[in-house]
Amino acid sequence: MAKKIVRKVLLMLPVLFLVSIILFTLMEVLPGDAAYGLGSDVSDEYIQQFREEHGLDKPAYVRYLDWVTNMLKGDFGVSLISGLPIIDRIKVRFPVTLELTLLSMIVAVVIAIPAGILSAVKRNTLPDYLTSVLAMVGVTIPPFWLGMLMVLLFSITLGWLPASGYVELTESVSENLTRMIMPALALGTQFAATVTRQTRSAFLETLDQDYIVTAKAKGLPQRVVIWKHALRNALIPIVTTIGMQTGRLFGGAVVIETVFTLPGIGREIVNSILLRDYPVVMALIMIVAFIVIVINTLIDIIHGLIDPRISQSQQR
Amino acid sequence: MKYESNFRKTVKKFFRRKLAVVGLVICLVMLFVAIMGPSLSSYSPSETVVEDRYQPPSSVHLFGTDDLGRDMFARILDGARITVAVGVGSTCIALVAGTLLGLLAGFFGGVFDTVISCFMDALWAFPAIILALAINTVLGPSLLNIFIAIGVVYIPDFFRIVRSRTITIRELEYVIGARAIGQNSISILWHYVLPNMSSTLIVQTTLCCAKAVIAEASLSFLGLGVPLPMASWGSMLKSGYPLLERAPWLSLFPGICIMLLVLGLNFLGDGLRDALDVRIRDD
Amino acid sequence: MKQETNQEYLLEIKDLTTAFLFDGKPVPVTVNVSYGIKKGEILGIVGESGSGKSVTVKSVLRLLPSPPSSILNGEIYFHGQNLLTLKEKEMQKIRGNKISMIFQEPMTSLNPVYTCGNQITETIMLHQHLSKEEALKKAARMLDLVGIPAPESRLKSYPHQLSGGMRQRVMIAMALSCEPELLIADEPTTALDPTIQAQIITLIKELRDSIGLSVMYITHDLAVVAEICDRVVVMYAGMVMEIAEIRDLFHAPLHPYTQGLMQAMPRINQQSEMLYNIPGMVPHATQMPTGCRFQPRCPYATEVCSQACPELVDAGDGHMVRCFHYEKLRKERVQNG
Amino acid sequence: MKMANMKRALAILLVFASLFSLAACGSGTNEEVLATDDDASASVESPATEVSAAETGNGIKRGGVLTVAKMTNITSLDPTKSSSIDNDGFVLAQIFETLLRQDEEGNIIDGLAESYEVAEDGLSITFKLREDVVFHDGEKFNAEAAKFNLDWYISEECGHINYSSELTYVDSIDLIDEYTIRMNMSAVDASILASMTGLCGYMISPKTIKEGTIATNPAGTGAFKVKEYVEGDHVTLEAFENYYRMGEDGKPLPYLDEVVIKIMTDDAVRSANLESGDIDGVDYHGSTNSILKFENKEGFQSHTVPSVNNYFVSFNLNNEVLADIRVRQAMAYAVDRQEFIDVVLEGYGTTVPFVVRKDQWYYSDYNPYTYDPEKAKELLAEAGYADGLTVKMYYISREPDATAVQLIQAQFAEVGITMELEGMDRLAWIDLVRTQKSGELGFGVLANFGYDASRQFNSTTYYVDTTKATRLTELLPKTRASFDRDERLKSLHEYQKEYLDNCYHLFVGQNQRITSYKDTVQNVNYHWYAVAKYDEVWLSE
Repeated sequence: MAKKIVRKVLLMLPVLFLVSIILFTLMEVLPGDAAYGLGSDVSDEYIQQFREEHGLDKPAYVRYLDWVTNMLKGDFGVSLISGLPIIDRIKVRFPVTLELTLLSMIVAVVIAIPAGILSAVKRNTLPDYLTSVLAMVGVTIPPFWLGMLMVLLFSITLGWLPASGYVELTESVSENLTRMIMPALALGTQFAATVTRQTRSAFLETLDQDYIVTAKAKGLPQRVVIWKHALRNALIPIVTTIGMQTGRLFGGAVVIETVFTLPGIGREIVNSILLRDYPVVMALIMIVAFIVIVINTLIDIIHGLIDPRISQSQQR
Repeated sequence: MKYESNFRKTVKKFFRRKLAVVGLVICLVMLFVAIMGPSLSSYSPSETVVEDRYQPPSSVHLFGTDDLGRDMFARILDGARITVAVGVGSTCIALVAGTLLGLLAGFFGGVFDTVISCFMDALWAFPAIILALAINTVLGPSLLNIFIAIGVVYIPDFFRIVRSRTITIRELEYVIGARAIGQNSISILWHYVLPNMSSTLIVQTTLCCAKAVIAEASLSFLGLGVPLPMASWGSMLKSGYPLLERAPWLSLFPGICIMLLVLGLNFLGDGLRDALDVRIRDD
Repeated sequence: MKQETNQEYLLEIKDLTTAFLFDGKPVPVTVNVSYGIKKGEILGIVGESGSGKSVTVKSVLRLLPSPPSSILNGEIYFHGQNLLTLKEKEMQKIRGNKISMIFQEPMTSLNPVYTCGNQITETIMLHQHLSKEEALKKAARMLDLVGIPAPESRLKSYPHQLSGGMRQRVMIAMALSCEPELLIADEPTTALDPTIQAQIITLIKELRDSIGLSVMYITHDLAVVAEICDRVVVMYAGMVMEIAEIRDLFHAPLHPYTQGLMQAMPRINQQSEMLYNIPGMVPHATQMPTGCRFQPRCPYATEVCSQACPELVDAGDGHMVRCFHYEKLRKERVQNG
Repeated sequence: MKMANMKRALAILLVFASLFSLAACGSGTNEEVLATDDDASASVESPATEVSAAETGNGIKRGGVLTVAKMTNITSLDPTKSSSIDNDGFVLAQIFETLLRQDEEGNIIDGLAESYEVAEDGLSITFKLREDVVFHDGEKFNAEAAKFNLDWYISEECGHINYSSELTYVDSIDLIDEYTIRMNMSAVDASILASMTGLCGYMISPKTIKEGTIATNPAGTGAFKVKEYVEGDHVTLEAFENYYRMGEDGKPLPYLDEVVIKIMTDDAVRSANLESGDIDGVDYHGSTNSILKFENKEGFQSHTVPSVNNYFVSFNLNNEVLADIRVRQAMAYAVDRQEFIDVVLEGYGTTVPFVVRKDQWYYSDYNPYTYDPEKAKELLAEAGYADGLTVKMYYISREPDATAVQLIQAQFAEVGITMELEGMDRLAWIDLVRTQKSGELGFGVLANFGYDASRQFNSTTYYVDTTKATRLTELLPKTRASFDRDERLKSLHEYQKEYLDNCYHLFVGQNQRITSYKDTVQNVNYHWYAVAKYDEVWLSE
């Protein structure tokens, strides 16, 4: 098992390297220049000075090498536009996106998996229809629209929840949570819907297996048959879906952070791309990519733990 | 039991599922609307009539009019063409590229496989919207570029599925048998491996169309969806939002259309998955 | 249908009719199945696939999922209790404890993600309330009993690490871990190759002799029946056609279907190239013929066979048969020896 | 099994219906907002109610937090790092103060300098500074501090081209006494006084300049100091206890405890937050939809921000078709500017010939181009395009630009010009149109902060290839060459005439920036360069 984990971790490095290459070429090819980002009434001389000051006129591969060496030294560099170190921005923004994604994952998993199991076990009954309907709606509604409808309903019409803003968890838990409910639900809905549907089909398939009949023939109560024998086998495809979805979650966070004005990484990445502030874009996307890769590796490891067959056979 | 061709049995299984049929109907209607486009309505989608702006849905204007007095029903029809095109276009790109790479990587393995897999993992690690946003900005907004921008995001999905299926199929006897009788690799892939995963691919394609439609809507929320004179349902959704109080129909109708299309695609996808899955008995 | 005194039977099935849903309508798959098994007896249940033999035995432990399947009528008596009316809680106390079952596919009958030890001790602790250590010790003893080498280490291994034969032995160990009175074996050796098949059969026979286990052995293989069974129930198209001692079944089969089965079995010294097979196919549950269900394929079928369905009658010292012409057929066989 | 599916489909439709009825009814609560569209095109004069006169003396309540949302990202809290008023002026104006100020008519009045005196030859200006001013970090504001600031602005080390371009003619600063300094000029520059009321006039605490910590903890002399700054998200400002200006109740300004300025780039999100009460006001509305929403909405007040966006069409003079002035003029005649105001800006705008607002002292109504399609056709025929012409327009894919270009496309079609459209993201557009690399027409916007005429006119050359318009570069310095207003006016009008005659840009119209605040926000006024002043604002609840 350990050998497999080491191999997976080692594989992360080339992937991260490739991410940085793709990222850098994308930013290089973007038309327009960070200098213009400062404002439309910027004089030509200032643009020239700005380029020299930030070494933008150096050839691309030189800039890339500088960036990589700094990155390895842990120096995330400085934003082109504001000149402030990017690490401060990350310290403030990363916890927000992390909390948003974790919350929506928890909201999703805590709701989705039991709902999926319930509708699989009680197939073709009312709870089954209700869950499948909600899951279907969850998948079809575009997240940003769901968020905006929620703002319209809960903030404007009913006035129960604030429409924007963020309060650190350390400052006041209640304030933080009231501001995070809607974003977490808006982001989590699509995630929950997919996980529910996946859980339901995984469970239906598992309950058809022979070893479930054996378990029943051994006189085990229904509860044990489901929560011990069926769950662990069904978890394998469920965990894969959760893994695949987390990658998409960060993408979704970008939109939700804009709808609810949360100071997260997603929104900052969009702004920085539009302003061509490439050091910020590179730093933030590398972090997000790193997290997604770590999560994928974790998912593979969890796979190995759940399913002994995998740790033996060398399935990539 | 008289012998039924496998195809007819699948079709019969498909049509026994009510929801799958509903899904198929919705998709066919959407396709028809997309192909016919604004010609279905007497108004032209871009004709601005300043006097009758913000008219609620009436017999004259089925879906009301927008802030420039354009007939919403015509715009929805026009939007249908663009939204369906984005859904289908980007899915084709993802399908072709993902499947091709998946087959090659899965079948040949070795260094080629590791390199492509790393590249795909790298693409995968990018937050989806950001990749689409960056590609869209680089290539500049045009319909084709939107296809590419959204398509590239879903290539890893197809790649992973095709690759893992190819690895399992490659070990099966009849593939080894085919190789034994001197078939070259390409024809093996084409005749033996690909048909074997056709059912999963069909299901994945329908579901990917649904995801692409929603991805386009999110992109247009960030202001980088389909270039503005063109309006997909997603961009209508966004531009109609501030007017939700003043003219709710501007945002609600595109929203309902998107949800209906995605719903149809999902029902179709589920129906196909059950119908094509040999294991599921027809209870 | 008078039945002998049923105290003699350990378990008795009376007029069991189970149905499955086809296009939403329940269609009977087994009709008025009645037979019983004595203590310490190995009862063979023979029939082509689709004859309803495994549906019947699964109904004994009520393992069939309720939406598609349903029990229309009939009782199953075990120690005087009707299993069909027991509450689920009581039924769970019987399953794996008093009556246990092994299945056909060893590859998929064990849970792939738990060790064999875990799956065996689970039953022991459930029914015999032993502590983990004692359960493990007992499990090891059981594995040893079924002939698995190095039982302690085998407890820790996962099902996919064992061969088909090994897994079937683990299934048997698991089934017998709580000393059940009755073992239902649903085609346990079909999926195994002959050498392993022989070992499993001898194992079951030894268990029957050593711990007085009664076994319901379901198979379609007459050679196995000859090897292991005391008495045999022949089933066809969901109905019991003949019940006979092993000797009578092979030497004086009364029912034309049983005779057909006997002829279809290849003999070592058989000269003719063409193997005999019974013409036609088993009809689908929804297209059952009227009268005797075998009459379309029966060489001796007459008018009456297609009008009414014969009763299962006693043709002498417990040899039951469901055929109008068995008496006539028996005389002809005796004449031409 | 079949019945089950039917039940599932019905349940789905039920959920949809309930989801939308909730949303729809949610939106339809206040009926009177659905104003019919006739008053939308109300006359320009009173599109928004004027601010009620400040309550006198005792009515004022102190304390409270004002939360405001602004549209564009803050580039930096360091004035020398910021190059655009639009992005950062909104925040910097609350923290820093300038040497001089301007009143509504644009006359230069006192600021941190009580008075100023221009020498006879116009080559030196003496500033008499206030003696009761302190920086946020406790440093004293005196002549030495002022000299330090100005020396730094013109120094190589600060190198902020924007400053130096405005301060090109400033030679040196002399220290006269503890509260007097003299600025020596190498040439007469009338706009230096205006510069002293803008970015170049900000007085920053010398301590922070020396330590180079301006961006992280800026220290000015303004009514608020920085409490917290999360880049790209929000700035929290708190009242500066020993601010030298007094309020109506005799105690030091400001009345508010704190001001929170949030960045919300999305207009729909911003108006949702205003409606839900999460924010008390916005810098200005990003779309006419939001203006209409809050125009006469109960509980809100709207007023005009003294700053405008000038929408224009730029011409790439290197393109041989557009090099012909008749083609450019034909296009200028082909555009119906009033329809642009009515349709695209829904009445919230004015048709002006150039970039100057009607209320500014250097406004001139010299306008050679009115809507005249016939003349446009004649000119086109003259230029040899009688049977039509095809051009391509590049624009930024956002509102109102996208709607505007479609309108212009329709109007050009009437005179035989077929126009292809290509939208792109803002920086890609600037890169293309500004460097005149390729492309023919560009649709863009120039913000007019109006704090200095010459600087304002200078921005009209950003999207013109000045090598093809040398006359402009000669006229520009003249517009600032004399302190005498009438003389400046002459050269300013001359510049406008030269510009319009050569039709370097086609000016389509000006939209007023409209903002809305809750009724509880009293006494919002504006700095001369279009930025809200919160030092005299108080909350009635």
